[in-house]
Amino acid sequence: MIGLPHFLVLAGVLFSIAVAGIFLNRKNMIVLLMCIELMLLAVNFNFIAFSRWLGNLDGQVFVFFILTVAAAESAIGLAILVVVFRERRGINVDSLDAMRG
Amino acid sequence: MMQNVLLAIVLAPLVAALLAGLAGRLIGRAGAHSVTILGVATSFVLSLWVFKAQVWGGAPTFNEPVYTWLVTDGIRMQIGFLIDHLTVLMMVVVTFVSLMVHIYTIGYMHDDDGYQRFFAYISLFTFAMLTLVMSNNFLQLFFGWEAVGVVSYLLIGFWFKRPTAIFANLKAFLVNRVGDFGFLLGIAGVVYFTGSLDYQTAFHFAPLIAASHFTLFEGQTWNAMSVICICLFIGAMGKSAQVPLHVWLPDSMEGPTPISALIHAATMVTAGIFMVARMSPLFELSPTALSFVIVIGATTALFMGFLGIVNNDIKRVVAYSTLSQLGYMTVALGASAYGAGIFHLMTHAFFKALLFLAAGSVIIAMHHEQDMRRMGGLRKHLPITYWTSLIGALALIGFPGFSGFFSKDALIEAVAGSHIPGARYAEFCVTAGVYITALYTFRMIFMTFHGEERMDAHTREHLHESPWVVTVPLVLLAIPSVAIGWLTVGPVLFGDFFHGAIIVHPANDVLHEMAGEFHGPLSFTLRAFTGLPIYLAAAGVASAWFLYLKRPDIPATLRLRLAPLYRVLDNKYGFDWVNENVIASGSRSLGRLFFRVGDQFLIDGALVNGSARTVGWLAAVTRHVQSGYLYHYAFAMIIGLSALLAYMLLGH
Amino acid sequence: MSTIYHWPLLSLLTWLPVGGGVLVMLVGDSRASLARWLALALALAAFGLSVPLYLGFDAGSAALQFQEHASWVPSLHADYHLGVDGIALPLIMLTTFSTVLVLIAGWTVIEKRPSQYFAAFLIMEGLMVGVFSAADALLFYVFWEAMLIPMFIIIGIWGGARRVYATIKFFLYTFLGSVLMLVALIYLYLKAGSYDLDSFYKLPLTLHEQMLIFLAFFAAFAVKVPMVPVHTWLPDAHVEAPTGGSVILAAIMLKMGGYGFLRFSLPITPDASRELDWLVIGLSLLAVVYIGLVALAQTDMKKLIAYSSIAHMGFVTLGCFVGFEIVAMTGSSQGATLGLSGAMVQMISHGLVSGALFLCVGVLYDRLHTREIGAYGGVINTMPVFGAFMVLFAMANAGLPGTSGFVGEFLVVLASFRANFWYAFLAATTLILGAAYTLWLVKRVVFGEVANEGVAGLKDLNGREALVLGILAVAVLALGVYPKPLTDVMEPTLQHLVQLMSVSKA
Amino acid sequence: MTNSITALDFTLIRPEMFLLAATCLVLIADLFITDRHRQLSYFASLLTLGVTAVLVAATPGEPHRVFHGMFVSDGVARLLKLVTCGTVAAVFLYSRDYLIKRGLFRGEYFVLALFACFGIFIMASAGSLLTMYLGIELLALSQYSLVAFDRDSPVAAESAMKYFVLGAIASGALLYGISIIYGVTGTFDLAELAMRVDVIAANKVGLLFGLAFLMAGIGFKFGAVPFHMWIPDVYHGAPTSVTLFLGAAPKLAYFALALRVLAEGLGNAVLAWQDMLVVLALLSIAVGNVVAVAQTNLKRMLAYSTISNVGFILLGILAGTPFGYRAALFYTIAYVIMALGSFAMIVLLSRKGFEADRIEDFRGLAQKHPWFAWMMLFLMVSTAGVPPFVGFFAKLYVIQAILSVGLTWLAIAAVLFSVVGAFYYLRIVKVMFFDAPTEEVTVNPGLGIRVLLSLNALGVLALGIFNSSLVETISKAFR
Repeated sequence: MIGLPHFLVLAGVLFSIAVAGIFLNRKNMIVLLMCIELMLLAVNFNFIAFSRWLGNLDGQVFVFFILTVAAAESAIGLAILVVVFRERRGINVDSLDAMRG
Repeated sequence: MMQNVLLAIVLAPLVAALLAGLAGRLIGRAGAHSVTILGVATSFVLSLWVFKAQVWGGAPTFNEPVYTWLVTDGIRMQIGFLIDHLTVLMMVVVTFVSLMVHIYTIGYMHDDDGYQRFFAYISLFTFAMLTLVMSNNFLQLFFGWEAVGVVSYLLIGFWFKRPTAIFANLKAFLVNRVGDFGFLLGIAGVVYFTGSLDYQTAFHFAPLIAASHFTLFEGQTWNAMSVICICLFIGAMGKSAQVPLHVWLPDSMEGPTPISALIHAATMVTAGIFMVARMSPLFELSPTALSFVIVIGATTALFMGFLGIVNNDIKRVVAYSTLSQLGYMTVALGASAYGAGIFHLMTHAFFKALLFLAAGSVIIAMHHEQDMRRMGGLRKHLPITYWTSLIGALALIGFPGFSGFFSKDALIEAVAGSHIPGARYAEFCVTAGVYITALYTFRMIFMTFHGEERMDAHTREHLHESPWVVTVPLVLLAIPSVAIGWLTVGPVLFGDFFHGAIIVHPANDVLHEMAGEFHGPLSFTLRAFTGLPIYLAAAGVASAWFLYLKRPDIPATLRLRLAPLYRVLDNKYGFDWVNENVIASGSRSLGRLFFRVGDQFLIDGALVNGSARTVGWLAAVTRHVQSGYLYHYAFAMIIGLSALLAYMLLGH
Repeated sequence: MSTIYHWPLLSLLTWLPVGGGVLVMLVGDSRASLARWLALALALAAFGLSVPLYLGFDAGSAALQFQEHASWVPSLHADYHLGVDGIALPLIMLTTFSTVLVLIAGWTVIEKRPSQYFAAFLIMEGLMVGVFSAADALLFYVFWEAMLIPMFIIIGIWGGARRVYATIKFFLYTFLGSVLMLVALIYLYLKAGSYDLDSFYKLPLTLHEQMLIFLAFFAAFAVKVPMVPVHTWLPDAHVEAPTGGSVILAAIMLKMGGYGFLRFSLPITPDASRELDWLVIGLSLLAVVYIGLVALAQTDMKKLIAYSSIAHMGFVTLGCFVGFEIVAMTGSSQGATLGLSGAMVQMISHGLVSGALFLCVGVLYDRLHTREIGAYGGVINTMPVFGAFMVLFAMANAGLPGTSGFVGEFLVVLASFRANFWYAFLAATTLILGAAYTLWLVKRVVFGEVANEGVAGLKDLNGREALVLGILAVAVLALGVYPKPLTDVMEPTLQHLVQLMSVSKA
Repeated sequence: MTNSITALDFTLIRPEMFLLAATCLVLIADLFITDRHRQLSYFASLLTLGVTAVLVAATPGEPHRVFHGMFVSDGVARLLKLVTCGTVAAVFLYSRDYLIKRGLFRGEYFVLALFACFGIFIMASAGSLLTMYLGIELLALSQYSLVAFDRDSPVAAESAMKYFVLGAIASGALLYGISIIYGVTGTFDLAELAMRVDVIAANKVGLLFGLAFLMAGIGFKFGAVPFHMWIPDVYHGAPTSVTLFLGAAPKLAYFALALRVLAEGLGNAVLAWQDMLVVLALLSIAVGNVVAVAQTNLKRMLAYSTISNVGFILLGILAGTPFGYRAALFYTIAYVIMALGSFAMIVLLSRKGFEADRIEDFRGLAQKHPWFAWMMLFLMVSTAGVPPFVGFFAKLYVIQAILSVGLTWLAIAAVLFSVVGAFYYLRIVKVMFFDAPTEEVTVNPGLGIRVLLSLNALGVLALGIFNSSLVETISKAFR
């Protein structure tokens, strides 16, 4: 029987993969955007699982909002990516090191 | 009435000093000396009037405040006058010698640029000395005490271009400050036990103090009176140049000669003696302190005399003589013969001022040459100076009938009669001292006035007797040097002259015992021939004659034979060496060490700049964490998040 | 004329200089002469206003007088509450007095941004009066800290070669001490429910609390006084500050430390003060001896005087705390007031004397642009009037009776003898050490043959300099010969303070 | 709480409705305006803010929960919104010349800022975690865009990317936390949450787990250590006019976030989050102050200064008492004013092709322009916490708040680090007053910016001396 804990663990694992992806990946900024999406998805899993478990629809409503915001977020992310590419001719994560200290 | 007169006595020299000092350029040289002489003369005349009123007029002791200095914590600190027989004696001596010195200065400082300044200083000194002796409380005493010290500082350094002079005045002030350090503690002790600075109250509570004890070191209790009196006496040791605080006095001869006479012979240096006599109600209650006093005094009296024998500077010889004589006075105080001490103080003031002024006269004639080895035979050229010097010398060695004879003989006898611990040592010292005194005194007379003329030709041509402003004071001082002892020995020493101003414990009262055998000055003089001192003095004069006139080669031989001893004397027992190389330079090195190690290295270097550096270092290191890489930032966030999680879940 | 006593004198004394300072700054450097005269007029007005403060002061009362009370931060019960008592009054007088002299002393000497210079001193004057007249702890703290800014600027702009190091050190040192005091004040407020000082006095506190509060206060005041070992900012600040800055630092800023001990530590934490008096007394005596020796080693005139200031301020702290030992030793508080009056007089006197000495150094510095002792010698040959002043102030610094320098030291020594012979013994060493470093300085600088061409070319004091030094000389002597007008004003307040000190709050 | 939506509900959100509508209008209108008339967008934006402020002022101060509790209208929200309007307007006024000179005077700037402003409004009035999330994202997305809005600046693009990625992680963490809390309590409504999280529930592992994530999110928004890494880079990289915005207005929103979620929603779990905040606050104060010492770029230095000041704001919040929240709000407002002035000084000294953002660019300012040197001095010493400036009182209140809950050691540590902080503020003063000017220092000739900056700096002084007016306002808002 697949119960709440399974969903929570799955969400946790997804979240962790997303986070790990962000700081392990040093090449491609697109991957960062993907990781962020993954992270939000993990959260969505949580919300839906809890919503079912609690018998309360609020969580699922929240997910809708998250999905919408995630879309906007991706758009802005990509826009910034374009700007970065314009300036640097590349989307290497390592290249973002002009400011430090 | 009385109070106004007293105020006039004190303030006249002050006003004169201010006029001469601040408006010196305005009133000119003549104006400066006129106004100061007028000021001091006023004081002198009024002092005589007060003396008369007190001694013959039977006026009661005057003890009243002038104004309240401050009141705090129930202690009323006042400025005021205590006029009794001790005070009036001092006032007359001080103003008289000061007046003589003022007049003498007109001649001595004739060519000096600092003419007005000099008069301002000596007038200021007179003011300070009068405040000191006329005080009725410890505060004013200390005021005067330090004020005379300052004027002395200014006068020793009068010729401020001379490196030796400004070295000497600094030294004088600092050594005096060591004494004042003790003095201040003594005063603090008095206030502690009596809650007042007034003599009257302090004396009233004296038995109470004597019955008190306090702990200086763990487990050791001291008699309060002994501590206080020794502290006070340390002050006297500084001012009256007692071993080991005597080192400043010979150096003070760097100052112009008139002040050597006034300050460093007749008045200021005797302030310590006066003070102890004033405090007799306290000292009498502490045998320990008296023993301390007598031993210090005896040591000074004998050992400073030795130094007079080897010195060739005419003023320094007189200075060592002064040291030795101050030792005599101190011994008298220690023997509870305060009267004898004060009596010797008075006679010494006259004849020692005379000797100094005479030496000054010689120095003028010699164009500021002070080395006796380049003098000799001056008797012909400076007759008045010679004869007055001779009178001073005879008084100093105690030639029967002269003033010094009475005071010194009485003093020696009193010491012989004393039974306090240390009295025997003192008796030996003062008796042996008589021989030494005679030896160095006549060595000086012979080397200066007799024998062959050793000065260069140029000086010899210009030798002439000093002007009248110089010689008149010599003569005027010579008169009391001869006669004052004869006139006053009876009342001052054995009579009830002091009238309660000096209090002596009956058990210690040697003068009272001696008074029984006193039958007038003549018999006193005659009786002296039965004692040892007079023969010692004669032997001293004879030795001087033999060694310095008859066989001048012997001293040189002796010097070679007794080289180690001579070296000890020539180095003044090494006091100066220790002071300069151990104390002074030690303090400076210690200061430098503290500054470098404590302030600069530890506090500033390690603590202050160290913590600043640590922050800077920390900042430089921490900013490297901000690497600029996105994944490091993300990593930091994740670490932070994990830490929060761990803390949350494990902590609760 | 009597109506003047109903004016808000303290507010005027605080805000007239502050507002005037802003005005002077707005006048600008292009009209420097106008700025100068305006500043002097304001400073004189402030001094003039402080005179009725003294004349109208009821010397028989320990209560705060000339009180002004207005609401300020109602939510904190922190009020705009001013008032003077016998402790504050002399210090306020000293402040207004010194400011006038400092302005005259800097008259034409300051060429760089003169209007800002004068403005800074005026503003500082107002803030310092504020410190001494605040009867509300928060108001006090505001003035206390705000004063750092003008001083920081003064040292930093018009200072010597290492001015930046010195001024930052000065600021951070004092700031560090002060913030700890702030924590203590807030703590007290939380307990008392008001920032009014009187409510602090009445507040019962356990010994443990008192200890912590005392240490926090100590951090602030000990730095300001300054006491060994947190004194090292002072020599640097003094050396680098312009003459006027050194004078104000020495004359008034250091007094705030002493004032703080009297106003805060003793009455608010009497039990902790009693418990920890050994610390303060020990450090004070250390200041006298250790700093006295360190002063001997100095080769810079200002540094030497700075160290001498530390040693002299040791007497202030000694006088403040020796009362506790007196009670412990003799069982009666007789003598405690003596120590406190000694401390107070010492503060006033030190303000005059060290200020004067810094002015003397300033006179030389303006001419030869060096403070090295070795660069001088025989100054008296070319500057006799200056030499006379220098010797006088040096003597006062060495505590000569008849000058103000003696009074405080004398009283403190008398008081400390009551506590312990050795306290008095160590304190009295200042007679020797103080004379040694001061007169040795005089010997090397003033006396002797003309040392070099620089000295040979020196011009004696001009009228302005002579005026300033002359006024100070008169003040120093007057206070030395007749200190009663000063001590009378303080006496009831100090006795009241002794009462506060001797009642346990724990 | 009623279940129906009434007219009152709409009355209370009038400002928001207007702001949104007006912003959209400006957005559309701007498309049709030529560069020559771009001023119109600028004035329209200012007008928008002005009218919004009036509308905000007209809302009643009493607390109302409307739209099923999604939206809260109360005194605090009103105060925050008013200050926001003022701040954003000031940002616009300061930025105009700067933007014109750099060819950045475009409608997007104003529109994005207005959207961000709208986000702040939403956060200030959030009654549920959902509204809060929407507000956060609206604000955050606008800010990401603002940072990147100078398309020709490589550093701006870099900092935008960093901000975006890290911000997304923070959003993720925040959401994850919200989801857990939702799972434990079953509600997003903050008032409801407050009731469900009683003292016993506060210690449930699940809640604590969620709380830790939530805290990471909040910490990131504030820029508390160790979630602070974006702050220096973003402040540094963004155009100064954007930094001006980032440094000031959003702090108000983050205060609202902390207040609404922690104080109101999770007030009963105070012991749980207090400890965490102690760590974050202390680390922020320490790291911020220490690392700032090593900076040579003024914008970076101010960024680190922000971090340390955030630590102080958190101190007020972590006290967990009504006084603490008020103190934190006081601190926030004071800080906003000071930060506004400090960044505006950079704008003031910048000219075409020259960004006065290095500390040495301020050299000798006191000789060239004494007035502005003094203004900067006011701002710096105020931020350092020296009385009588407002920054001192801000610190005073915050420290009083933590002392009143017995955290004496924390108070001592905080003030000691503020001494370290004083060093770098003094360094600015030192550079301005004690150093000789090396090259021509010029001041923007615009009268408006000069007057506004002077008012800003003098306000720091006035608000310090008469701080009780602000205190009263805040107290009233909380009532």
